[in-house]
Amino acid sequence: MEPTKTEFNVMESTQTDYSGTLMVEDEHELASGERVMTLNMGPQHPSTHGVMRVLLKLDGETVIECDPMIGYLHRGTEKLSETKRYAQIVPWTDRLDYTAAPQNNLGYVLAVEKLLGLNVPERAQYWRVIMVELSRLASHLVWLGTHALDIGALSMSLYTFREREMIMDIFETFCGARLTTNMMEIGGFSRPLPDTLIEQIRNFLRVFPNRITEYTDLLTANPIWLARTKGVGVITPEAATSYSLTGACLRGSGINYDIRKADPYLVYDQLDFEVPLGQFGDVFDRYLVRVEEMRQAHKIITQALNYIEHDDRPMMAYESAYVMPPHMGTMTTAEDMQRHFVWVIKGFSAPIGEVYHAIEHGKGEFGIHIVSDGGSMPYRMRIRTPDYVNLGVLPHMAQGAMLADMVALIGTIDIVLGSVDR
Amino acid sequence: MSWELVFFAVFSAAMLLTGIGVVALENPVHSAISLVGCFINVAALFVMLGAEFLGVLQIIIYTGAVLVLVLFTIMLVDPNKLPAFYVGKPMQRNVSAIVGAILMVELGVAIVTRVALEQIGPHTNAMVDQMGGNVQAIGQVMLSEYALAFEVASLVLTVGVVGAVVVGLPNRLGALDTVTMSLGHSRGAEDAIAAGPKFESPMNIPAERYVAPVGERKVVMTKDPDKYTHPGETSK
Amino acid sequence: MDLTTNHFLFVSAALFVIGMMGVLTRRNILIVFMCVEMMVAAVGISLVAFSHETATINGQVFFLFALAVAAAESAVGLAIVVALSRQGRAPDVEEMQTLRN
Amino acid sequence: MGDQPIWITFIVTFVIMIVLLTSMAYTTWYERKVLARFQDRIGPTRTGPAGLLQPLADAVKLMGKEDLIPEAADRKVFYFAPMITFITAILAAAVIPWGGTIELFGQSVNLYPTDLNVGALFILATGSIGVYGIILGGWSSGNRYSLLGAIRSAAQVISYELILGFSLVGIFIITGTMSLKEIMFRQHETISFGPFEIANWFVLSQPLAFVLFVIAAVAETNRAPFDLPEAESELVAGFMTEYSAMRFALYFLGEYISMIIMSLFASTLFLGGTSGPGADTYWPLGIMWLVLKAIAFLFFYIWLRATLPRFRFDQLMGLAWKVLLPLAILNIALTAFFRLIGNGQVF
Amino acid sequence: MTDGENQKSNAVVTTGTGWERELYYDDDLSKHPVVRELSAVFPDDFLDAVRFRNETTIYVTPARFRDIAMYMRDHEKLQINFLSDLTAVDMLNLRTAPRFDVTAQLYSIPNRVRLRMKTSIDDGQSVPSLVPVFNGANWMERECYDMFGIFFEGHPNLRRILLQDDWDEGHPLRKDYPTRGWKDFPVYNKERTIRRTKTRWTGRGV
Repeated sequence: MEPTKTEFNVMESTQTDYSGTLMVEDEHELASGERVMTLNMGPQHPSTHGVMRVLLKLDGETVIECDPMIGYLHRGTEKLSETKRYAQIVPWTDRLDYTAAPQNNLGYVLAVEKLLGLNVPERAQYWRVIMVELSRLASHLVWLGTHALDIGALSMSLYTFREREMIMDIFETFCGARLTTNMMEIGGFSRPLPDTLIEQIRNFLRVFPNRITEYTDLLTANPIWLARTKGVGVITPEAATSYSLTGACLRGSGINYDIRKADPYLVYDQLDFEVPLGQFGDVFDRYLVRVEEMRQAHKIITQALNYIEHDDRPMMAYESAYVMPPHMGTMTTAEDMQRHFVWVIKGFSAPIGEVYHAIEHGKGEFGIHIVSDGGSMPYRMRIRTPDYVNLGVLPHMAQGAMLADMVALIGTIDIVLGSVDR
Repeated sequence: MSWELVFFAVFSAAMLLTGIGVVALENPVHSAISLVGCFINVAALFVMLGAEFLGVLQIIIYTGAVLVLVLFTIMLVDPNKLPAFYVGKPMQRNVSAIVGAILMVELGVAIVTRVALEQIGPHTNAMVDQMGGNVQAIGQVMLSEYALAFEVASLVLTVGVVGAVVVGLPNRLGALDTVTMSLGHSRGAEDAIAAGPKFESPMNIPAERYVAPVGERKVVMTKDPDKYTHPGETSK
Repeated sequence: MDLTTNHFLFVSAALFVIGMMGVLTRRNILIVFMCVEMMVAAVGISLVAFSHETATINGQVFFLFALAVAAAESAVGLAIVVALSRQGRAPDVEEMQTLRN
Repeated sequence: MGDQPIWITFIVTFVIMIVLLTSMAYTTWYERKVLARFQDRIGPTRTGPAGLLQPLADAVKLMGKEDLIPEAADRKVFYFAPMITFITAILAAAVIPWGGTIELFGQSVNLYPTDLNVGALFILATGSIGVYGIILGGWSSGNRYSLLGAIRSAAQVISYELILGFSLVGIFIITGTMSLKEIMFRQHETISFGPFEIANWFVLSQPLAFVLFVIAAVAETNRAPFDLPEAESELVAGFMTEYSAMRFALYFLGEYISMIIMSLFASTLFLGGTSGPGADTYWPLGIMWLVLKAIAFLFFYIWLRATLPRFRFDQLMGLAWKVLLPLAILNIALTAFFRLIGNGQVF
Repeated sequence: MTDGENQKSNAVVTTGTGWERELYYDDDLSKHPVVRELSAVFPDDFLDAVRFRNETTIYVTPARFRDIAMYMRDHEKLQINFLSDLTAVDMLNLRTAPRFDVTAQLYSIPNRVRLRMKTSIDDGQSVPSLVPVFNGANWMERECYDMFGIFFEGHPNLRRILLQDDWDEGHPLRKDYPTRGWKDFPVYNKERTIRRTKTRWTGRGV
């Protein structure tokens, strides 16, 4: 059955198979003479955001079949975490989506706290929201910069990385590391906040809104950008739901599923923010949705900071047995020192059971599924990363697309190969 | 030995050599390149004869467009389908050589014994310069005496263009042999797309619903998680 | 001795003969095209030589029209070759006897 | 040809050649600096004061690199393909006028290498031969994808060359000649426009042709939104992928020289070349005006590169054939119509 | 995670239509709409339901894994139309009989409800693939096959996704697969261990 191409390469053929391979049989009965070229967008390719190989079957200019081959960055995080204690796994999660480490940390830590049934003090929850929203901005800025660079707007990436530097400095003052932050601990934050942090965040919040308008002035009204993004890579709401897309890919097609609203965690139900939804589900809609998400993240951070700025309550749930006692207590009282010793040597033993907790990561639903057998190490830890599942839609979206659009399609799903390959 | 003779000797020798190159060279692309050289020398001869406009036109039309199309065709045609160089029957080549020689002798005799035509036209070099140059002269003559021929030529050109498009239009699809060029490091078995059992897809796309809304695209903002949870609600 | 029109005529005749031989011997239709264009250019040289000698500019205008027609002709010719190659048939003079595709 | 002895022409041409090559080197530096300023950074500063020796450093680096020729390549054609682009780009400078004839050391010197009365067409001709550099480069590097990349870039250059030619026809109608010297001096006359006198630049009388010309010039030199070959080498394997070191530098520099030539060409045709206050009395001032206009055009090139994303191939060709060509023909018709009115042949 | 937050009230609203969102989170599982529906429609295939940390897990027989998912997706009240995750757990050390637990993490976007559907199979036994129900399952099942060797019958193109296609050393996430892998990498020869060198920064040799 010959895939006829509409103007907006939405597959008109009704028996389109949204699975990995193409409904069109392999021996595609094409008229003789024209050659079907198989092309490798090889692992080391400027616009595959890391190490991914896309095998394309081309008919002249249009893509007939696209098969992303991943696994070049597979480090076996899930297998290794079966031999690590709960607290030792947090640094692993930084390396998943290396552009948004705090969000990965939070996803894991919330899952463990749900397993332990541990309630974190409100101040720590607010600071977690602030750090996660800052990390969402950082990952969206990386996306916007590289996406525009792939399509050709060179200086866009320079502007977005300038803002990202400010966020990196904030992370540096908060937890000492720019990229692999490892900032979330089970139970809250054990160390006091640095004093220049709030003033740094205030500077960033004051400057950021008109920087976003700077990006949109450059791109949204730009006819070449519109020509390259409107009508390209259309995903219909049914396809998005069926392909289990999450995050801006799903909301770009107009389905309202944002875990911060649908299944609120931390203090998101006390914060007032909106969820942007696209109308048509093409590259341009996802671009608009993500830029709007940046504005909403800015709104969330300002509210959270205003609420928590002058609060000095404890940040760690010291009363629970699963948490390391405070440093002063370990030095002075006997049972704190003894508890500290057991915690460090043996770690705590978690209750038997199975837990799945998902958070709204910058790229979609980041879920951790822990099966615990009562020991101090998780029996099985499954990491559901949004990029891995969202990438599954590339073969569907690339059917009938132009070769030059492949870079735009890969950019619009916003993948980072660290979290695709785990 | 006037300068002009030296230049003439150089250009015509180069032209004839490259001309032979077109016929003699085995690889069609090499013969195309030598034809480019030949045409450049022809243009030089035109300029020597005072016809700058024709010289430049020759380069732009022939070398710039027609020959480029010939090169495209040579490159796009499957190399292993080109006919072999030496397939012609040997007798055929010798005959053409003899015919060529005879023709050359006849032309030579005709040229030598011809009587020089006397100057009938007004367009001496001085008058041409006074009119502002070769281009103006051609323009003036072309549109006055040969206006009809000018229109007919444009008609022929349009017919040519339309004919070329109709004949050459590719019907988009075509496939025979796949040639796999791996630019990157190829990992794992070469036949990566294993053909598994094909499966009916769980859901179809109602294609007619998905025509992109024209005009300003806006983002629907919502606070309530229960709204817009079904497909197509935002685009209403 | 100075440069006379005969020189140009000799050179154009030589080029014409080379083109004719190319057309006769070579089997690849694309080379035949090129040789035809060479013959047109050869005729062009003689035309311009005569127009220079008789100081009339008609020769040059005449060649201008010849250029236009030859360009249109080669466009259609190449389109035929491309259409043939799409059907998998070689651009070979011998094989294209009949006009049926 | 010119009425001056041959050796003066050689000297003038030699000087212009030197100026062209150095300005080519410093255009690379200029582009890096301006691109940097657009992107909120400062560009090269290490090499010499404000990075002025950066072109030298680039040249040395490119010389030093190993110059590999792929074994599937057709060695001879691979060898001289980049040279075609480089040489034809420089060839076009032969027609650009830098001024009238001046008295220098008792000799009358024409400030232009030659004055062909088909000058404008000559630049188009060199452009059309430059296409061979791309095609042969792509074909000779052996792999199928650089061939396809080369054919697509060549198709782009050919279709935009057509529009370049058409956009000039308007000017030929007005001035009646193709020689760049006359066109330039035609723009020196002043027309009164309301209270004040302004030079009769063709950009004022031919705005549409100017816009078409600039778009076609940008596309002709494969720059900014039309930089298909550069995107090609990322995506498929543009024709430049197999080239390294010195040969790649030839392509790279050829692009910059054709950028300079197009800027000079545009300023001669539309912005009146050396016309500017004081240019007629004092000839170096005229040259300074021409250089300033060319720099303005180069800034425009770089500005496009910094901001605009890249066209897709089908959009690019669609724009050329469906939008720019009809506009060019419309412009020719309009200019011809007004010229007829001007001559009183209509009313 | 504030536990009580989305459990509106333990007191069950009996009057409602029986499909309110609160019933999904009620401790008395008999009121849970999915449990009620499945035990009515698939009596012998619906094995068990468990509540832990405000989450519901249902156990089904492997044979009807796909049909139950299809039923729940097309049910106009349940509308569980989103497969958020599909994975497997190797229960080698936790129980003897069926070795693997295939877990489908389902979610209903309209009702905003999470549900986990598990089925247990032996090594070598195959599970009906969910690709005809959710296309997202395509890559998830390929990863399950890659990591555990579970064959999903009916999957359009089941082959390895993360490891090389010709990885012949079995399936890494199984419990009997050594963490370091089968090959014994050359152990760094012990005799030439590095002597402690005094460095300028540490002074006392690190």
